[in-house]
Amino acid sequence: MSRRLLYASFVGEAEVLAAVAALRAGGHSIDEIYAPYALHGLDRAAGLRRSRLGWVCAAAGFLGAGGMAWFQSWTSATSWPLNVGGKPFFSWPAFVPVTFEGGVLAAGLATVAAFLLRSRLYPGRAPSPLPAGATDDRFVVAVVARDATFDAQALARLCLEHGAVETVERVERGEP
Amino acid sequence: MSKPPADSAPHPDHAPRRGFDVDRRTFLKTAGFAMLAAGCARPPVEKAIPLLVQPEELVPGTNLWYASACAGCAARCGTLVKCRDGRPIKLEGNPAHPLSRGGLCAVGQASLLGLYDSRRLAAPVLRGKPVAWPEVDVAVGAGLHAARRMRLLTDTLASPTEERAVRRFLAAHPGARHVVYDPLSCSALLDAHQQLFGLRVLPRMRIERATAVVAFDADFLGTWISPVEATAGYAQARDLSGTPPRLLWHAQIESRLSPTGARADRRWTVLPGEIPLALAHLAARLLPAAGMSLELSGLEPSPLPAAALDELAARLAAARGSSLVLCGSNSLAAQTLVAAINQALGNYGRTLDLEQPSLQRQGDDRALAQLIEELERGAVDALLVRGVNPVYDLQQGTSLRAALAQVPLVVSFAERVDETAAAAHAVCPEPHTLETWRDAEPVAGLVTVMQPALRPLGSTRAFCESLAAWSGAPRSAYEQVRDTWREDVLPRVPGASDFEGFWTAALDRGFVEARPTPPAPRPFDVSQVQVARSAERPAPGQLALVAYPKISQLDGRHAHNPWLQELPDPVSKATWDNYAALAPSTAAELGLQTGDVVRVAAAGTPPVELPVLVQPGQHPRTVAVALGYGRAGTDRFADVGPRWWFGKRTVAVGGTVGANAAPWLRLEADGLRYDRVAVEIEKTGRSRPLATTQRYDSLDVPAGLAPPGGVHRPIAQETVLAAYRGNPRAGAPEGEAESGAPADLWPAAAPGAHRWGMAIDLNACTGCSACAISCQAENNVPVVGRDEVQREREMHWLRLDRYYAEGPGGEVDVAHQPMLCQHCGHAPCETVCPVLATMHSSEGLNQQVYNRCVGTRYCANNCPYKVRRFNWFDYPHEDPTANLALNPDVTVRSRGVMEKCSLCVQRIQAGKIAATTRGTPLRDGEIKTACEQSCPARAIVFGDLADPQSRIAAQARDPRAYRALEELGVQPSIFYLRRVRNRDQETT
Amino acid sequence: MTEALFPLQRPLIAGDKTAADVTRDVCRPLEGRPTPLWWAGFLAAAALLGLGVVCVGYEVATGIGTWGLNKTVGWAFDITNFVFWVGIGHAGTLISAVLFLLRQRWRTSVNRAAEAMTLFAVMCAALFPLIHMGRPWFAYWVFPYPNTRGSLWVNFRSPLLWDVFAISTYFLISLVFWYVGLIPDLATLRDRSSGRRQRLAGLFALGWNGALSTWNRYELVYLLLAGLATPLVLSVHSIVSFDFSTSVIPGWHTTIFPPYFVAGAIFSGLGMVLTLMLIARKTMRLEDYITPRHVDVLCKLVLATSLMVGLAYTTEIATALYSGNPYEGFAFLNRAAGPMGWTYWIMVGCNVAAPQLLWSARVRRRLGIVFAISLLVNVGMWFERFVIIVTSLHRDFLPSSWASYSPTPIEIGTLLGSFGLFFTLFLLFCRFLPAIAMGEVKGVLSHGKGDHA
Amino acid sequence: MRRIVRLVLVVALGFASAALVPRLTGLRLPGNQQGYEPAQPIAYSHRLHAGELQIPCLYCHSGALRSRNAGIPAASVCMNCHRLVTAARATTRAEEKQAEAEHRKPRRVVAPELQKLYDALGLGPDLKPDPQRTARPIAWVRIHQLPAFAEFDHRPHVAAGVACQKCHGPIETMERVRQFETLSMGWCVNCHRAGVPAPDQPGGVKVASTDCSVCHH
Repeated sequence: MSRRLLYASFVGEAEVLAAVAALRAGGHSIDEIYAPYALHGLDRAAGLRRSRLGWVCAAAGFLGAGGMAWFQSWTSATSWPLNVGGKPFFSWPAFVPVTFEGGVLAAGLATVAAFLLRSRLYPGRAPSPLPAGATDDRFVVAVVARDATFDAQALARLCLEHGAVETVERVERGEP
Repeated sequence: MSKPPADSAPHPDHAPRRGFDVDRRTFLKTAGFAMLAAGCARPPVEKAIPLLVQPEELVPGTNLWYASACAGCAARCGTLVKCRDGRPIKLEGNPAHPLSRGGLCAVGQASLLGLYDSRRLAAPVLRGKPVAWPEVDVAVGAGLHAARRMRLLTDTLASPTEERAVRRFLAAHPGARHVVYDPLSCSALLDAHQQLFGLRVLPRMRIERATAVVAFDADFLGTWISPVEATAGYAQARDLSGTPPRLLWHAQIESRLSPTGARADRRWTVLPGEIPLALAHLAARLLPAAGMSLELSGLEPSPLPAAALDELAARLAAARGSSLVLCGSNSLAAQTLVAAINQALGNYGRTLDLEQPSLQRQGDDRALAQLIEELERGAVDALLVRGVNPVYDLQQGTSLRAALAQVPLVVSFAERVDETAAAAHAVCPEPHTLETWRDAEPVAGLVTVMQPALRPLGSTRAFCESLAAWSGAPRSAYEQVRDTWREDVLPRVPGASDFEGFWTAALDRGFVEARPTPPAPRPFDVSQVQVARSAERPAPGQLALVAYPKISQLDGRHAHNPWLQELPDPVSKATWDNYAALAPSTAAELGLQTGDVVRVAAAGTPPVELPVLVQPGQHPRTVAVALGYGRAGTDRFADVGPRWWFGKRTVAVGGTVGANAAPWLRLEADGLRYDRVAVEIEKTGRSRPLATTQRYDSLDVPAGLAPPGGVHRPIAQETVLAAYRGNPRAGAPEGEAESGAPADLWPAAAPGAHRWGMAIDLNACTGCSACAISCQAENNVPVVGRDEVQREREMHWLRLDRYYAEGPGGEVDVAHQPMLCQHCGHAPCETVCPVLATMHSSEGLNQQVYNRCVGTRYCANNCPYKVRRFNWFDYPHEDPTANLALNPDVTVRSRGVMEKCSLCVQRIQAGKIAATTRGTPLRDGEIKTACEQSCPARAIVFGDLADPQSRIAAQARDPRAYRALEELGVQPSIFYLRRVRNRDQETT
Repeated sequence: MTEALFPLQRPLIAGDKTAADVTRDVCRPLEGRPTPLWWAGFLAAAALLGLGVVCVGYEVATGIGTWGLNKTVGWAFDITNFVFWVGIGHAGTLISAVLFLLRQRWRTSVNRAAEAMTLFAVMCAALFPLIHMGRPWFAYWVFPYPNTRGSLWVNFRSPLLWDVFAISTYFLISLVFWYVGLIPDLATLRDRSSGRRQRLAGLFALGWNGALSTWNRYELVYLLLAGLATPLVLSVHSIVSFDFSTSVIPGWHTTIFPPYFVAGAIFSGLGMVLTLMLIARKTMRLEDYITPRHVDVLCKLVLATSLMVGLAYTTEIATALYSGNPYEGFAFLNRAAGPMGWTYWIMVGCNVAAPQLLWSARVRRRLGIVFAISLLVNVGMWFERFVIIVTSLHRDFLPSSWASYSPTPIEIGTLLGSFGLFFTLFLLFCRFLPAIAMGEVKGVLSHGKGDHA
Repeated sequence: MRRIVRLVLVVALGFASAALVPRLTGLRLPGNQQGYEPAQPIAYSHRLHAGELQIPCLYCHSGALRSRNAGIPAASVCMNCHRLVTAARATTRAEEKQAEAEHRKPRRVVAPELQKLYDALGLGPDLKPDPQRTARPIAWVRIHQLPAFAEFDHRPHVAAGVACQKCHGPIETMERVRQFETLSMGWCVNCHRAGVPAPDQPGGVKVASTDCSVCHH
């Protein structure tokens, strides 16, 4: 099926915040907001929830650390115990640094990997067509038509009132 | 890494390779760089070539031992030659031999390398062209036939067979005379006994029987007559752990600091020209008491302080019959006085043996002087030179070369074209001692057989063979030795009848005890004693010069031996050079410091330029220069060591290692003198840094960097007899706990089958460095060259640290400490290696795995003893002949890996395997490390600390035992036994 | 008026920029032709790099003997350079991560370049442990991989092995951190360019379109990475310091090393950031973004860390002398008054004395002087490592083994080469990637303009 | 969460494959000569001598008892038998038959491979040393070669009762000798760990030392 979308571009931070508030108040459904930089408060205005990537980070971290700790003690105390400088085979204090590094490495890489996967960012992905300047200095609010009562003109007017510099109406051919 | 393949191939140079031709090392490198690529490549094809017909006694890969004797010097110590797959790879002292008693000095150890010297003559040379033997025989034969006045000039033979060959040769050539001289002459000592006892022999020193020794300029532990024998006796006479404990008192009066002087309990310095006078004063104090009437009035004032003379006299008198006065000076006056003193003290027959005298020096300098005069007069028709190098080692060298040109026939037996052979018409090279049959009688009644260990590498011919050939009765050395033993030796051996049995036994044992030949001495004739009433002293502004032999070079006959060239002098620690040693005060006066080049000029000789070495403990008005340097052909070492962009050559092409000091010798009426009364020293303004292996000489940290009062590091600990009597642990640093196990954070590692350890008795060690060379030979330690030593990269696994300290009467005290890997129980080096290339064995060894090492050098940094050695370059092993000396049991290390003392783990392995195969447990002392085995003083004991009965365990319990830097808690396995100086009170 | 009352409320970016201006200014150097100044710098750097390649090549082919090391001094330039570069590598992460956590918004102008600097510095650092090996072709043995030796693993008790893990982790995390921050800017670059640059930027922008939901996650990820990088940055230099502090050598065996090294690392890092910022500001006409205020803040940090380092110097001497351990005491006296004392005084002069000038605000405003001081700090910190390593080693326990050390031309060439590598990479970065984080700068444009302050 | 599990699995798989692949596939690491089976100058058959004729290994390789090298026997050892045995039984039998038929003394038949041995020793047709011919040793191609830094000694292994086949494989079945084992360090070490049945106590095992210096010095 196909979707009708209205893209409204803003420049000022104040304007976009106000507009988003107004649109949500007007019961319009905002499909997505495209921002050139992270504008604080905008996510709250758009009513987004906090991401759960933190859990990935923690889990990976502990797994990595645990893995390294086990691997070190296994190689030095079980697989082939060797007398190095008269130290005990399981000389755990010596294993702390590598354990820590292992944890940090796993956590960091896993988090970023999860982030890219979750946000479907990957090399060669085509960016969605947007009005010019979306990654330069313009906030673009995309309002999607929920039903037949969708009045693009009225909506555009509303946005322009709130200081949109430009509005575009577009029909998106979604794959069936 | 590569090592001579010890597979069944009898000939150890690398077998031909098929396929793509890379050696394993390059292969592994590429493999490392591109593992997968190399994954489908095969290492090179190696051939294994067995013998066609295998003799019964020869099992490839096992050692064969031959009893022989060392020809490194005239002392002729008994040796055992270790052969592997047909090639000698190690020389060791023969434990049964009365002279060496198992020890062997550095020179003896290193003489092995001379065998594999690719520059030795491989064929006789006639007028500069290599020819076949028959040609030489024709030419020489003709020359000898024409000659009426023929002279045979040799060093001391001390060999029944060779003496016999010489006798026959002289008989066959009327008008021929045999002249003997020793480059390191004892002529005066011999003459003195000729005059006083009617015997021209050296009394054999029995130091082991002495309780007090006073040596005047006699380096008897280092280079004088028979050092290994003397060292063994000396150690025996100072053995505090023996029963009863003994501590010989030793005083040294000398002008330079000799290794022997470094061991003395009391030491005074005098000018070389003052020694006879000093002896006269000592005689004046001792002879009357013995009722010997000798006119000793009108002496110049004594060079020694009266107190010193009193102390000497008192000590000697107290030790009547067990004392010993020695003198290395070649002045007849000095030697007769010494003999008189020893006679007065009743030492003859006790500490000085005339019944079985030493034959190790027989040179007659008067005869030499006469020969030279004849030569200069052109009154010699033929000259045969053997074992000596007059053009090099005599003052008259240059003029002699001219004189030789006048002689119709000059024949040399040198193994290479040396200075004299260069002036000879024919050079008839002798084989190396390990290549031929010889024998020796170093001490009357001790006849030693010297058997070959392999066939001559070149077409050489023994001295006695050449003589026989030219006397018209050609006979092989083997036959000649057997003849001599059958006809001359056998009759002298009581109870021996069947020759073959006797011969086999002799070969097996290496020597026989026979009846001594020399007649009994006649009673002492005091009237023959000469008294020196005055001294020779340099004029103000001049210095007296002393030319002395170095432990590593002696008279220069081993100048072509890289091991010896790179062996640090026990006292100065310098390598690859001789130098003008000056006392610190003198150097300061002249504004000189170590490395400054000076011009040394003496009357009648061209000035010589030498670098200065500031030498504490030397007489301020002397300059000391080592003999044996400046040998022709030593520019062969121009390319020793690595060549790289900023690397310097060891010696300039066409140059020589060091400069020859022989021109300063003087041939006086009573003998060859090794000193010049007056020389002048002149600055050149240039400087040439010496390659020394130790840059800081004291255990006290520099005054500027220490808290007030200074800091002394208790690393080479020592005490004095008085203190030791009171408290056997005297000398330990204050507050050190009575030897208890140090606190330990970790549970002790599970004990293994053994716990290897070593104890080194600093009281016995004389610093002679035999251990260092033995280690080098055993463990394939490379020679790195002068530049690398100067960059402080010498590779010796075992070094002798030498420290100076302020001794009594402002004299210098010297401490020696052999330093090697301490095999710490809690080794700092092991913890830091990232790849486990060094870690601990279950038997307490600190293992270094060369093939695992990646070369981070972290272990060396973290070693408190700095005993680890890094392969900065691929140190050369490119001479295929020299490589035959490599020990196949020890890996040759490649560039970029760390190495260090392994406590001769290859010997430990061999011992354990021998025990397993024979099925009985190891015996204590069955395994000997190379250093322990070669030590003439028996200062080193290796063994199993886990066995409470072992010698090592006993030594570790000795109250003198301590471990260096024990306070670090690294738990070393090497114990040191404190040195005890025979003194009454501690000196500051 | 507000400015006088609330100095912190001053705008961070001068010249009253709009977001569009930011984009334009930052992308300008990337899209135009390189300036002659850039070319000059680049060629100089490349030449140094070439010299370095020759020296390293010769060393690997011939042996470590081509360096001035000896039986006593087993490390000198090699590990000095290693620690020096690792230290430089720390300011980047510090500025982007720690200051981010501390909500220091002024960081936005400098963090991108600082992070790049970190990466390049760590690359230079990682080079030295590799080439200082006697047999670098076996360097892979330091990684624990299953093998046919039994399996023979590695020694996890060796600080050198901790280094291997610390450095590689640090490099990877910094790389990721830097790249994640770069994604939005790459998208900007993509959308305003065409042809090959667009395709290339597009490839690495991963199809970023600034959707708010992605920004939402992005912010969190950035926060998490910053949170990880901060302890990491501390751990890495602590571990580097373990190389020395866990040994037995007097002068190395010191418990204050970890904090001392971290402070030193940050100090040297800030010094290098200052140097680079001042260069970039001039050569790339970024005066409006790297304002005197940024310099001022950095100067204050340099001063602070300099004081920490100075404290460490005095502490270690005091403890050494007070400890009563003769070897320890000697090591430090020898450091200051021994044959190599001059290196010690260079270190003190550059690291402790010179930065004291920064107390004066007038000096902080004189960029010329600041630049000079930043250079001195770099020199001083190199000598600090040299002093610690060489003066401790050359005279340790046994006087018989005391030795001296002097570098060979090969070693000096290698050091220069590492600078060549560093600046070559940095100049390429300035040329082909936005040297300032547009996405973040735009976020702080409004700062100090009344609203949303 | 699933994603992390997957991540861990991937890592584990990587390790496992790195460990197993060399064993399962024919991929050899550098230095591994397993299966090396070069042609030898003389086609000597261990199958015949050790297998059929059951000559004990130590008869020819006596070095294994007395030396670190088992050694390749000297040609003189071969001659102990081949002074008499000059060819396969069948061929000599045939010659004898033929000789009988032709009423003449049988001629000596010499197998071509054995001729190489006699040539090496420089023997004439009468198997006596022939001054005309020069003896030259036989250059066998070495099969079991350890790197120069690994010291192997046969004696303790023989003493411990390790069968030759344990390391050299079923040599008595090999026509041409092949390197049977990898001779890798891991292979040595694992055998040292496992040990051999102890002679003194039944059921006990005597393990060998795994100290580095046992093989590396």
